[in-house]
Amino acid sequence: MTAMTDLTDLTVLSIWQSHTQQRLFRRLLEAFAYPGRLLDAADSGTTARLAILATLLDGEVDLADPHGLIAPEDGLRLMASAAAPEQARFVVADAARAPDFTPALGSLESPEFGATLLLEVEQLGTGSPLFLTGPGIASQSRLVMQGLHPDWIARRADWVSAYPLGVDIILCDAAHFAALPRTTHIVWEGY
Amino acid sequence: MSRKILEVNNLTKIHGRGCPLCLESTGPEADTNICPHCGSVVAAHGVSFDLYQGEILGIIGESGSGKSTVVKTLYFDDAPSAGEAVFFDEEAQYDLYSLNAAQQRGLRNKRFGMVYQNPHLGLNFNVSAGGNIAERLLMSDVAHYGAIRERARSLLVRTEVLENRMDENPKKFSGGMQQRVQIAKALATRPPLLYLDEVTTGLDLSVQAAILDLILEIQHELGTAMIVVTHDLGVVRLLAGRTLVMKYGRVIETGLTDQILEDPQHAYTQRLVASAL
Amino acid sequence: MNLPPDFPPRNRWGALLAQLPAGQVRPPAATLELELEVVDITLPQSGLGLMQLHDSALNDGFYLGEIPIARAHVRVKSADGQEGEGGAVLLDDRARLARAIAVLDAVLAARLPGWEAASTLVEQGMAAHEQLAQTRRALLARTHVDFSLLGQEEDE
Amino acid sequence: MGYVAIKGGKAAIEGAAAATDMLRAGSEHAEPLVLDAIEGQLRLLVSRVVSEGGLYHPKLAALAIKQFQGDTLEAAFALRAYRSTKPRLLETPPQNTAHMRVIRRISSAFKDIPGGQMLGPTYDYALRLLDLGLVDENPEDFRAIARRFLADAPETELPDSFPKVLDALRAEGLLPPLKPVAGAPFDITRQPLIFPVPRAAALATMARAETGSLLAIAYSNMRGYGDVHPTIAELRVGYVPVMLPHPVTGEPMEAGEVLMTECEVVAMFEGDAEGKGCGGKPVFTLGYGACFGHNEVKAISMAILDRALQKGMKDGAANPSEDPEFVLLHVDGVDSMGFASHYKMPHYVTFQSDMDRLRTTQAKAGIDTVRQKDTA
Amino acid sequence: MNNTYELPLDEAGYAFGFMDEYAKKEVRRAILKAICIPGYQTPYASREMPMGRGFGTGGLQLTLSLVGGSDTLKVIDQGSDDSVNAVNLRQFVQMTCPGVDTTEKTEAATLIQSRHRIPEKPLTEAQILVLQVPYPDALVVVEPSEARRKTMHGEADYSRLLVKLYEDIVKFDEITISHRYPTRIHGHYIIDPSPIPRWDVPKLHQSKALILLGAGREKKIYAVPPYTLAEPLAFEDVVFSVEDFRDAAGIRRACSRCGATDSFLDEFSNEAGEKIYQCSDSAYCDEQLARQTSHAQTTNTEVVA
Amino acid sequence: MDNIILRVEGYAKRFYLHSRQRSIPSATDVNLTVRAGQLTALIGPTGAGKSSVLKGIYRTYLPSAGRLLYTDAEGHTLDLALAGEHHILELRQREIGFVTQFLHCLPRQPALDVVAEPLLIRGVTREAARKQAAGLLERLAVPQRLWGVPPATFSGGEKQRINLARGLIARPRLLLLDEPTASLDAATTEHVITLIQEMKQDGIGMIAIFHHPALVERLADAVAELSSPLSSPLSSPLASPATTLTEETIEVIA
Repeated sequence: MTAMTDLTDLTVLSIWQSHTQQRLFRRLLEAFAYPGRLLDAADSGTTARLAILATLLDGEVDLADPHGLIAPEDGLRLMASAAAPEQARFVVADAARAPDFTPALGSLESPEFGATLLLEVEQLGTGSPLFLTGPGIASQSRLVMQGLHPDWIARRADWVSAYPLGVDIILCDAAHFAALPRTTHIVWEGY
Repeated sequence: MSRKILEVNNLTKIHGRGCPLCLESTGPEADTNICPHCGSVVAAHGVSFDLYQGEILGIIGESGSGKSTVVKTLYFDDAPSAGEAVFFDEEAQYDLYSLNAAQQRGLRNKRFGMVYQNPHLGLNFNVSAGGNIAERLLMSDVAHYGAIRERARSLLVRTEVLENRMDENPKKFSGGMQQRVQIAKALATRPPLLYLDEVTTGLDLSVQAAILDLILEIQHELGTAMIVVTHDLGVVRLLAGRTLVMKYGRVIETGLTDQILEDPQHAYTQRLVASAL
Repeated sequence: MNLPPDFPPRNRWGALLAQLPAGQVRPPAATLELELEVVDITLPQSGLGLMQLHDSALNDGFYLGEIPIARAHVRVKSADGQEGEGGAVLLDDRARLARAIAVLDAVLAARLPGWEAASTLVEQGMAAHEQLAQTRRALLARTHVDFSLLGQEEDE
Repeated sequence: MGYVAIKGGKAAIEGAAAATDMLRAGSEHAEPLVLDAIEGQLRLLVSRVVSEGGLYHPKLAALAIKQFQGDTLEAAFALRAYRSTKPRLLETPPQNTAHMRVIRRISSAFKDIPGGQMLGPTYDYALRLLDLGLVDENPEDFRAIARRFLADAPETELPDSFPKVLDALRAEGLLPPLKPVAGAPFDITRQPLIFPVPRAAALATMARAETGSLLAIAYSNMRGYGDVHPTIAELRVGYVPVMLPHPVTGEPMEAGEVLMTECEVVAMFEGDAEGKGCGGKPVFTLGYGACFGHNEVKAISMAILDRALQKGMKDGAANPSEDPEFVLLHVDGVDSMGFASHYKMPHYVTFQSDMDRLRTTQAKAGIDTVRQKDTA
Repeated sequence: MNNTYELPLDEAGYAFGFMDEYAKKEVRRAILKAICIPGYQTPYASREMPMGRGFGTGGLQLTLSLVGGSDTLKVIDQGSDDSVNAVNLRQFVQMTCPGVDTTEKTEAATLIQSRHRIPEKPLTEAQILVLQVPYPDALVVVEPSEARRKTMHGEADYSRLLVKLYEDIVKFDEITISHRYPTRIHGHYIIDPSPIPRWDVPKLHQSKALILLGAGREKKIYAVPPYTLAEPLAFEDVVFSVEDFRDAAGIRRACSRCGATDSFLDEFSNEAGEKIYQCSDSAYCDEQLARQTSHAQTTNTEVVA
Repeated sequence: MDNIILRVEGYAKRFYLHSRQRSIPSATDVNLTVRAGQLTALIGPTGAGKSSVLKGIYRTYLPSAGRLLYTDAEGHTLDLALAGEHHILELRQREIGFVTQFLHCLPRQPALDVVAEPLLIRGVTREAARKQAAGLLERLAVPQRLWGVPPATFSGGEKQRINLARGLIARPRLLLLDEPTASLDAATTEHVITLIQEMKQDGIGMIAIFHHPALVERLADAVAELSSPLSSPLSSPLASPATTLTEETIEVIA
């Protein structure tokens, strides 16, 4: 642990820099604009999870971490206040576990208060496919992954059933990510 | 036997913050609908009834009886404090108060119609008579201008509004004519369920009669189920097969309309009927 | 090693030092820095603060607007191993000035070598402040409406 | 109708900047304005700019006034834009205006208020006669003015700060009790105004509103489009010490002071349906106004509108000055001047599109449009 | 602040992208939600920019929150890169974002900020279009209260807007909306697509590029994501139509400069008082001209019946 | 064979007047049966509650005691005193008709349509319904010039014929007749008698109150005599004219 300290500090520094965050945001933007497209967070020098959170969070928003995925020192740097997964604007969760909460879905007047879920899967790019249609997708796109508990797909279908209410999901593994806005229609053959 | 279209169970509406004593301190026995403890108004409580396809149900009572509250709640103008209402549509059934606002709007626009006593509530006075009808059609995904014009025209003809006044603003119309436009608007989407809230109150007698007549004709032609809210026994006598009598927010009597008028059971109803002599 | 009894308390030092031109404050602080080891606990920053008030009618909190803020927080160590912490938050946007005042604050609070220079500066600041207060008092004194006198005249 | 192709814009705007600068310089014999002179001699102008800019930075305000040649809207605007570049370091704890180092303090409700009435620097009783003596002044004249003033000041023991008039009324039970302190107020610089908004948002919006807009809407209320009929309980101008935790000790330390104007108005009492205000009895209603700098008209206007808006939020707006949406969305100088100015921008494309519709509609209506000469 | 305060000339200077990083973060979060809820006007805490509200501050905040070292920026106003406002904004970005390239060529840009026009040249997936919006809400013409408009949007209650269209036809036998044409996105929200002419509205539909719209004064950001349904309001029998550039004889006018007959034209008068028509999109016009010189042939003016 | 369609057992009706806090009897212990194709006449002195029986069966009155066992077209027997309101409305529409001395109808409808209406409600086409209505009106000697006119302005006799035609046209299974010929001339009365006889042949069961004993003689298959009159008013002490508006409106519209 001690031997790693210097290195960790260096890499962490990169993601806290504005230029790194700008680059990563542009990829997040691409992920949301083209749902299912697999993007790379490797050059942020840390995990995709932390890179995404560092890019999106600050003291103005809150974050729920029901599965304790975030190291305390990173939590401090993110500055987001802690909240219950039912209320938080951002929720980070282990996708291998079945969802045991209902995130904020927003209101008809303010659907943007529907949460953004960051779900960490084992691996993106191999495994069983989700077939996606909807805005941002020319005809159909295919997102392949391992380690997503099937309940997420079923519960999400519920959560997004009364559009414009809903949740927006970012799936990530160690180094990659893809987004599933609430408008994306998902067909999962494995389910 | 015809199909049930609406089932209302224990509908309750309290204006104000309410307290545990509200219900026991109000109603016909207490001779008030205002809770003496907290000042809340128990506008309606424990209202239950069924409505069948094509049937006209009358709700009669004086002002403050809660009769308008019932239809306003069913039409989503007001949210109930408690109770449920289930609408049985052709294929689906809807628990009205568990729907979200958009779903409620959908039903309100496509499956229900409302005619208010005050035409300002039912009509948009910024647009023409035809535009008022068009509004409901447009919200039901009718996207053909010509078809909308045609439907608006035929509805206005049916409700005896002169066709050549279709593009005029209803602001300029007489009260009776405004009610006709309201009826035409309410009927635009051929709703199976129509609410009529004191639609003839304040109109000249002759105009009243013509409007009531129109309503009956429409019921015969379209088989629309209706809830008619009125303080006028003559109106329920003419229109309603069954009638609920309300006082201070409670239903005190319900029955076939001729029975309510000729053999009223409750002291209040007897007084009401006698006073109409 | 003692300050006079009427010497202002530490929570006024910053404001009093800020009464002086920066050119009068920064050189002594810079001189002290030559002898001392100064570590920034947080980097000196300048930016904005949101100023909150409670309205005196109903006591609702609200933000009146923004004010410039410069702040610094340092640890100072003397050659003989003595240590002190100092800080400054100023209604100002000169981070370097804030840092200079933080150094003076540390030195004076911990009586590190050279603290006398800092105490002199505070006293000079106090004098500047007194002059300002004098002017303001004059504004009031010359415009005071004496209703009690009016009242007496009416009585007569 | 003369259309101009949009070419050569770059040179033109560079020229425009040079042109304004040239006029600012006037001639080579002109004396450049010194920021201190602006800050001291145009202090009421600086006051407007700091309050409308929403940033208490008199020096930058003076710079902005100089740069934008005295246009308050533009100068306030420049302060606002400056704000966007700066990180937010902190929010202060609630500051207490009871500690204000007062330079002016009056009440129109009572003649003898605890601590007394001090007119301070005011033009209220000034004869608006132009003083030709000011045409030619020199630095020596200035020094003499200051000397004379200080020499003539009587020796009195005056405190730094004074009690609030409202506290006396409140102690008598004539006012509603103070609300318990709630959580963090609404931050209009970060949160969009989505109505209904809390009173904190209204106060913050008005505190940086454009003085004239605020005055106009408040005036409409005074003139009959409203019912506030205020009495000024207290109007004070002075310097509020800003207390922030010392980085080391955490004790409040004075970070500096802010010149501000504060006004409390008392308006007609009302009984209210739910619990009748205070302990069942009717009480006066209040309005509060405050802003950076010395700007009394703004503080009074704000206090009146605060009272009007409270009524509107409670009972629904009966006139524009009681409608939070109407008032709060239309008093910001930067927003409104920006929008009014933007009409000067080219709208060739939209106008082209407008003409297309009009011609088509005219053609349908059978109006014989004048045939156009055509080169195509 | 006190009498002795001096401006810290030694500590001045602007950060990359002018806005502070927290402000950018907020804009970025709003952008993502805007994409997730196509056409929804996502509120955000708009910051003051150093140009007037109405001069593109909403678009500028989007651009400054998006732009990075690898971007090539194009700024246009009324279709032109050389219009005063475009020049002004471009210079501002160049000043505050060192390292960002700028271009006038549509195809070379990764980021395009525009006022009132969408370039004629079809955009690609590698591009983002930022439109400046003065009035984001299509419902404002029928409902002044924002609170009520939010409810109407949420419930997709556009009846009053649709009726306005109906009444328009009743009165004029024609839809008279010229620009700001209300357009329904992804079957739910109706947007005011910035004051682009009707000519550009079809370009929103199934666009390959992400389109972001920013209203600074109104503090709203909304989006038309790529490959998304964008339907201008109309009736089956009274259809949406783009501007008509035909002359009295029914012939499609051509640009007097490059001869193009498939572009939006600006109309103006020459010294002799004659009407002249030229491409509004100056980059497109230049490209047509360049192609003609390289092929040494002139384009035929197509005749549209 | 048992072709009883209605059996009334121990019917009684009392009105409780809250305002006077007293109970007023209207009919007591009425027993009768009606068979398909037969007419049961109700006789008894004025005030014995003859109308009260008819109204009890039609449920215009809520019976105070007794059973009103009705066997419907599908052979199910139910107690009309207890049946649900929707059920009663259903029966009124399809099986049980009531010809009273008063005519309630849409004010602006021409006589022909007033008569045809029950058929229309049952789904008969307008043309066929009008044809049948015309036939009936002809047989009841309603002059053809009146067919297209709303009945509001008709004389009492004319109104009664319209009312009768309307009651008869639907061919209910059980028809309640309350003095159907009260204001008719002899010739028209004869037409009515013929019609009633025809309906009997069609299997319609009837209960009738006749103002003239001779009619009972000619038409009744069974007679139910109500016991001695009680000190009761002629009809419901509560009955509201409630038609005030309606009657008036009819005048206005006509």
